[in-house]
Amino acid sequence: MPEVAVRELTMAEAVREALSEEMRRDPTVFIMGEDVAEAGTPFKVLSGMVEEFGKTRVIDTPISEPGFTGIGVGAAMTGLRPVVDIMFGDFLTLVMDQLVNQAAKVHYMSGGAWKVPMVLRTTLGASRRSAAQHSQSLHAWLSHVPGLKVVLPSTPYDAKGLLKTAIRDDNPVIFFEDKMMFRMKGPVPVGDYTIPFGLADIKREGEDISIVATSSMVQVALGAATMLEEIGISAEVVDPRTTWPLDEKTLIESAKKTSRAIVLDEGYEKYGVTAEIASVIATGAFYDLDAPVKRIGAMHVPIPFSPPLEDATIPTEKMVFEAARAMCKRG
Amino acid sequence: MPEVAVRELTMAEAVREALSEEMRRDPTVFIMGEDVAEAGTPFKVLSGMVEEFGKTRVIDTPISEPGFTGIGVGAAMTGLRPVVDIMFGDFLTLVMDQLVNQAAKVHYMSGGAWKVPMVLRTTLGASRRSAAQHSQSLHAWLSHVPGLKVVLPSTPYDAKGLLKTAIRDDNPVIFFEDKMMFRMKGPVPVGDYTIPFGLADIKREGEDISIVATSSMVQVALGAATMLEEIGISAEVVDPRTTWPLDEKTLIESAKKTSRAIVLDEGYEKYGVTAEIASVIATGAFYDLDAPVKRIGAMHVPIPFSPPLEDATIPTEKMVFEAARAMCKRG
Amino acid sequence: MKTETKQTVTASGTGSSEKWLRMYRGMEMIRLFEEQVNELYTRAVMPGLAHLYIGEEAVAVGICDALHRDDYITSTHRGHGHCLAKGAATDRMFAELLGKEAGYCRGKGGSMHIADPASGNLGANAIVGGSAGIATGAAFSAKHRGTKQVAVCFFGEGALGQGLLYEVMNLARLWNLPVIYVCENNMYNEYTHFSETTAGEILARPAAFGIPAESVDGQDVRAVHAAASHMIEEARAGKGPSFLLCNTYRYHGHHVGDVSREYYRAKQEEVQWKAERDPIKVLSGWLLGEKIATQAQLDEIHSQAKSEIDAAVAFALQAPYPGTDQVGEDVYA
Amino acid sequence: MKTETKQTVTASGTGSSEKWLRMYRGMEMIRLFEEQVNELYTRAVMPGLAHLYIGEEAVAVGICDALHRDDYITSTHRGHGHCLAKGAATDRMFAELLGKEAGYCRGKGGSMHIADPASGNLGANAIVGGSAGIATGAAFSAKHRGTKQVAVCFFGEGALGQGLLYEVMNLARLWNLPVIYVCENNMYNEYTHFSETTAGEILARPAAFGIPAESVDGQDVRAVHAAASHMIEEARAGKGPSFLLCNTYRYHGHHVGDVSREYYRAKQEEVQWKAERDPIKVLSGWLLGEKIATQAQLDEIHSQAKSEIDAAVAFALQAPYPGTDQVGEDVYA
Ligand SMILES: Cc1ncc(C[n+]2csc(CCOP(=O)(O)OP(=O)(O)O)c2C)c(N)n1
Ligand SMILES: Cc1ncc(C[n+]2csc(CCOP(=O)(O)OP(=O)(O)O)c2C)c(N)n1
Ligand SMILES: [Mg+2]
Ligand SMILES: [Mg+2]
Repeated sequence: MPEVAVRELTMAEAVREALSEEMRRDPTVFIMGEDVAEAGTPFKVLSGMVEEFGKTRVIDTPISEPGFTGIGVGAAMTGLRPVVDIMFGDFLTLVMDQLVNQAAKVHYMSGGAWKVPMVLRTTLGASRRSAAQHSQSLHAWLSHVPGLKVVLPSTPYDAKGLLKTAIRDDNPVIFFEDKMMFRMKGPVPVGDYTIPFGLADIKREGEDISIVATSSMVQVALGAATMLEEIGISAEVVDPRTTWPLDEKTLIESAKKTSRAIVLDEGYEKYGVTAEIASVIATGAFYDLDAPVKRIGAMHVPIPFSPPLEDATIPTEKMVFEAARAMCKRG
Repeated sequence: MPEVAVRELTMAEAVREALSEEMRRDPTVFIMGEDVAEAGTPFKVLSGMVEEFGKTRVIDTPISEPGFTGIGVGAAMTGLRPVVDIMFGDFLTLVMDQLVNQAAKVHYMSGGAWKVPMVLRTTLGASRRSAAQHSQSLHAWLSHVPGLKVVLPSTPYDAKGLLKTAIRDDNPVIFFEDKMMFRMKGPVPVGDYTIPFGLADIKREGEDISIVATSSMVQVALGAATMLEEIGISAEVVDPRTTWPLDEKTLIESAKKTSRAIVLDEGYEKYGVTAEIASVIATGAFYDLDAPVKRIGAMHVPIPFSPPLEDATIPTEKMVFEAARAMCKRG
Repeated sequence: MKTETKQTVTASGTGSSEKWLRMYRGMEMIRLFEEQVNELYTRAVMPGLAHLYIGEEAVAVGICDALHRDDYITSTHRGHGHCLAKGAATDRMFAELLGKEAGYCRGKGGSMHIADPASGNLGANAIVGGSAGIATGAAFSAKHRGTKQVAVCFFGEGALGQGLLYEVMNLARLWNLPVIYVCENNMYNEYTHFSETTAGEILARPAAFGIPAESVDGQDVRAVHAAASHMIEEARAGKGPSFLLCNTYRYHGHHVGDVSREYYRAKQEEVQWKAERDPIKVLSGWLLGEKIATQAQLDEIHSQAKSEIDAAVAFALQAPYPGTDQVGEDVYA
Repeated sequence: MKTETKQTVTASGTGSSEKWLRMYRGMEMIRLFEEQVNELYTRAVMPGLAHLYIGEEAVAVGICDALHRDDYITSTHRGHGHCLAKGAATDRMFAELLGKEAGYCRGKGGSMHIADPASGNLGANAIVGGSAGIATGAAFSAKHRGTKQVAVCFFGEGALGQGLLYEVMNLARLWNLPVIYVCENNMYNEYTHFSETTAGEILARPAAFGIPAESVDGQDVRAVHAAASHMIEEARAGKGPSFLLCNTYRYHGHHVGDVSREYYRAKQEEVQWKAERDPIKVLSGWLLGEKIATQAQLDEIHSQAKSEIDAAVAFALQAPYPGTDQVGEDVYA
């Protein structure tokens, strides 16, 4: 971390600070989405920004996700740096064509002639009792698509630095924010810093087992690590921070060191991010692993509304703790 | 296989026969899509069907994939069994909301009150020099979504039996046909038979290495197996046939038996179907594997137009052969 | 405790007094239901959020009273009114809102996904505009099966931003499907005035696809009912789709948590709508003026409705949550 | 070998003779280019498929001649005409169609994805309607940056089926963006007549969003040019979007492989369009009738164009394929 003043900010504040600083720095950056201006989004992440930057740079749109995402692509190709706000990650379903068939492919299809420096900010995460259409974590889909980069900050510090990198990147970047983390506080330096993509961060060092966790699940992993410590198991928590590019090396080295790995992600477990990461580790650390890599993701059900049911579908500290304990006994 | 007359049919003919037999059997089945009627689709898969079933059951639509997929969902909820035709799998990007937020979740969100017995037929597969927007294999996305079933036939026999199962299933089923396989011939029994979902098929038995392959890649795997035989390596080729439900048991048993596994799929390799299957095998056969599971999928690039470039992005028999040889040497 | 209103079709807005009293009761029931929802939320008994329909009752009631029980509707995130008006029971609705097993969706759907096959409710939908295809598909199915059912697609004016709507309107006209698109224009897409999101003339949009379109005072249940009855008859007679624009207003916030609203709409605007254009008052004024009902009758309806709601809430509060063993059920049929 | 036509804006369809001869040349060039494409396909030299623009030349040429070089266009699967008319060079285009490294996209795009920043071509698009957002976004960008550029979105009438178009038309009107939506109605969505896919009146659709809309004889380059010039001026003057419906016809199949077409359209229809409404004949008839040009001049244009095309084909045929080491380049900028 750079040697500057550091305050405690919430995740929402860190995101807002990154956006504001970038908009001050670069007049081509603008924000577009539903209720982003006076309302500052339903999560109030952008509160105050329209007051500073005006309605030509913080722009309310109709409820037309494909339309304004497409406009973002065209604007990005022609000299601007749009930050497109998709209120809930569940609505990515509506913009897959603009994102996948257009934004992700323009640079390649044109043989490098055009580029699409666009950021799409959206959410992931359940447990808000918002039911099946407002709770999904669909980042695995985007990670599957060549031409996109996918960012999953887990702390205010990471959020600010990664978002700045995203805005300065010349490619379409999908930036996922966990809805439940907007109020989580953490230290954030004043002023400018960036965090490179493709660089995992070891959130906690340990010796006995590696827990690779993304976004919201990093806190769950850290909680589990604390519980494990009490029974004498030392867990390392590794946060890839970007699923594409993926820092395979750091993940593999951690697993080699500890000889055991759990992969934890809030998306659906099947054909999800845990599959890629577990497979990378199982291959890369093949000769060092003492146990199969354990994957923990969301249950293979649409996310239910009822609180006891919803809670049963999401990975918990307890689940991670139990899994780690079982693996370490065996190893 | 049932003991009835068996003819050689192309994949296209097998699909058409399954649809026709089901439409004769059940008046609630109908087909809807672009250029499905007189044109019989651009691939001519449905040629002759409008002549038999008329324009009220083989229905040309405007170029409105989200619209007619949504109509399919509503029709399926209210007493019909639509077969929705999405001309190219690349256009799934346009129907993700209707498929994922609606079709896949209706049954669950309504606590079982409504159901969506709909089949969505579409394509996968590259190598037609159709470039980045007409060549993708996006089945990993759908396999990730609870509430959907995903079918990938690799032979005319499987296509007929699996499509019948799909039409009779009370859930939304995504049925992927490889564009390059429509003219491939194979034995198909006359009359009715179904193939259960979630049952892998061993396309070739072997002892030294398991090649798990899907759809178009089954032929590639079989070709590689023939080459391997010549150098004394006996490869088993396992076709899961459905990625969801997935017959984990058969895949794991094969890998346990041979102690080595390659997973081969035409989708993008990263965060794709190979990740899930490789991870399942790496875990399930952990104590039996002599080498890491090897994944082979499409290169992480948008699919290029130029023939030599396109060919470089798709798994080939040679690549599989080399990978298998290297693994067997080492084991 | 059941609110399964009798559903009869009448030719126009000049039906019997029984009908108007039924609609009066329907609107009262929605109002009281929603007030309880707000209360449950405020008491932190209700999980998640809810979008209140208060102020818009005449739309759901005026339209659903013109439908048969087996006609279809699709609904929105602001769906309690549609659900009740189409004939759902208050007890199972409250149970669903609280995530209880006795709810319409076994607690799995919640406020934004209530569905009820018995009353033809294909479900509320939390994707804005997301049900336009489903409603049109139900109309397709009705026509295909020859059942004479019709489908009503309720949506807010915010859904006019979604391309899907235009795709299915085109299809409904081409295929002459018995579907009525009902746009509830309450003037706000969440926190943004619809004039900032809606170019041109709303009615010109369906008209461009050849769909007859009409606008109506959404606060006057009789006007809504008359217009809807006509459109439903046309649909049933095989004449295809229509579009009904209902001008209305939500009294509360976008959702129960949206309490400081002055940055997007003036208090005065709210006060005025409530005072001058309240759908329940508009109808009661007419009922009393025409001597179709006495104040005592209306009071009786109110208190009956209140008792039903109270009992329904009590039922839902004591009803058990689903067991976690149920979480994996209903993923596949 | 370059076809970078001079691009000047004129106030109406009554420009100088030079201009009309330039447009004549532009149409000839497209026609000859496309005939070569068909030939290359038939000789199995061209990978994949191509969608020929022959018959529709007046649309691309009439519109692009009214644009500045730095104005933007987006194009479709049937995009060679737009690309040439906007100023791309034939040699690099043929190279792209053959998948050669010298092509506009280094062989990575092919026929359906040709793009050229130098002439403002944001790219052909193989998703029907898929570029409507991009064109509108380019117009947004031009307005935001204050450059006075305009954007033209070319699409076939089949794209009227895609909801995205309505979403962005709404936005273009709300935000007053300098974009012209050009609908090329060649009467067929692949193998289906547009009357089976298009309800209501096409022009009423943009009009419903408050967008001025006009239809024009797409076989008359002067009519197209006049209408487009007006719309482009309006856009440049800050008056926002317009919609131009060009009625036209494709002479060949949907793509080069679509040769047996009688099941979806009568031979007689094709014969008639070619005989009576050919855009090149329409213009040459006028040029000769008005004595703006002599037959010898036109013949000279033709043979010059022919030589250029022949040289371009020869160039492309001998050009090398990209090395497979290039496959991983250009995924990320
Ligand atoms: C596709 C989609 N985009 C955004 C949202 C978030 N959202 C929920 S309700 C709403 C506003 C809807 O306005 P309107 O359609 O007018 O309905 P109202 O709430 O006024 O009844 C928005 C933007 C959503 N649920 N779905
Ligand atoms: C979203 C999408 N759906 C379907 C297709 C397949 N397709 C390619 S061209 C075409 C017909 C297009 O018709 P129109 O827009 O009128 O253009 P034209 O070919 O007549 O120039 C179709 C259906 C596609 N490319 N994209
Ligand atoms: Mg509204
Ligand atoms: Mg056309």
